[in-house]
Amino acid sequence: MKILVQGDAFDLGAEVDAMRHGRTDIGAIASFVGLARDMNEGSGVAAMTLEHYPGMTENALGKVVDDACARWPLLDVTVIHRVGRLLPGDPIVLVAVASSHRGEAFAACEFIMDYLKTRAPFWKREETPEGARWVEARASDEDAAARWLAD
Amino acid sequence: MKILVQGDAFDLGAEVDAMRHGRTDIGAIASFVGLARDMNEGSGVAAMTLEHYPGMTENALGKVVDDACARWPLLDVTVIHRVGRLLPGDPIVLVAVASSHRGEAFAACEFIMDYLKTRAPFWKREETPEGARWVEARASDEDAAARWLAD
Amino acid sequence: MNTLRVLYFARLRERFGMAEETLEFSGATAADLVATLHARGGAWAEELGGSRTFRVAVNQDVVALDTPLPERAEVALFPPVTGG
Amino acid sequence: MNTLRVLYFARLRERFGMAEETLEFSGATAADLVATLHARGGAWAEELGGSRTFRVAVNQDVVALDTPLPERAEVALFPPVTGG
Repeated sequence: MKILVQGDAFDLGAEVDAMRHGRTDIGAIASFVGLARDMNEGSGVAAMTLEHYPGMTENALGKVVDDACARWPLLDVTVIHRVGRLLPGDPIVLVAVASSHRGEAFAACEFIMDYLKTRAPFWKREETPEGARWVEARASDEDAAARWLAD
Repeated sequence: MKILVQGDAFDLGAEVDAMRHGRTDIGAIASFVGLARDMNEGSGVAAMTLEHYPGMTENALGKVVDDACARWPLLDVTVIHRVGRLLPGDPIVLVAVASSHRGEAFAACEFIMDYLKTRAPFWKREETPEGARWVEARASDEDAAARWLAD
Repeated sequence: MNTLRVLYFARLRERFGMAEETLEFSGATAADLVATLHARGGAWAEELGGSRTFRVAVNQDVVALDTPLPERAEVALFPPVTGG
Repeated sequence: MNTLRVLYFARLRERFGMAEETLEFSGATAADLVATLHARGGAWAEELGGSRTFRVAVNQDVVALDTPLPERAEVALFPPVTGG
């Protein structure tokens, strides 16, 4: 398990290679990269700054990963979330999940993203032509996380 | 859209970087790598050979990708499937899907894998201590593909 | 007569001892072709006799057995796929 | 009296003009602390008065407002999270 909060860019290929290196029991690696877009809520976005709560962030991400490991038989998980100023096109977050079979890897990867979005203390501030604004939380993200409760 | 059938290894990081290069409209890239395992159906697997039906394979993969694009607003899709002899730990298949939002990217990536497993003409032959054997199709793969019909 | 190119893959290729043949065919449907091949006996009868599952593709699309075979069709017989 | 370390993040940090303060607190629960801060008026009253949503974390866990505050707790107030 690997959980990092960092300003630097990450390398998806290197992270996935590190997961599978020297192992022959992994059948599936599902991964996700979230990127900064040039549009949000109908406005152009020139840049964004990600603020977080050092200490709590790592704890919250660790709990989300622990929850995923309790639900599915996972072989490895990597979560990397960037903070600081990012430009459109820049990668923000990486989640990679290794498992024996694909169904578990997909489910756990999506579960971790859904809970990360609602539980990990990150906040986005966007620079738009109308000025800077804090991104408001979306009800759709709460819904995405809540659907795992019914399983 | 990029669909390849090849003997050579692929590079997940390079494929995902190629998808996002020069673009600022992608918010989510979900990807999947399937790997050769050292165990299947209770036997050790020393190596496997993947056979395919040249021509039909590319057509079948193209149809699966077209079906995914008809269901979700996707920005780009890459599918690479290897053929020939592979060892445990070797990557077999890569699917990467770019979209504006994560829900669509995850769903389409899993959909493509589920249909690839049941529609694309690849066959695995495993080398085990009991001799070589053709892998039998799994009912669970048919079930995984069938669940998309109910949506 | 219809001249068909018939391809075999995976277990069927191994059991029939050939990857491909050209066949002069007088029947109408994929089922007629399967009956013709089944009548060869041995591995053909075993694999195509109903106890093992196989698929038929005509011009690279998997079809039902009652599908008519077009002129000069490429027909392929193979086991259920196991890629990914 | 309980000496609390109180942290503010994102919009609340900007609106309150501070990232952190140390507070001598005589109440019992997170709700008591919110009431104390709300009584400062201005941005404090606007952000904590019920029309805007905020979260309270105690020792780095998000908690309900009726949660008692332990001695020397680290309490954080922040808007709903928007990472990923």
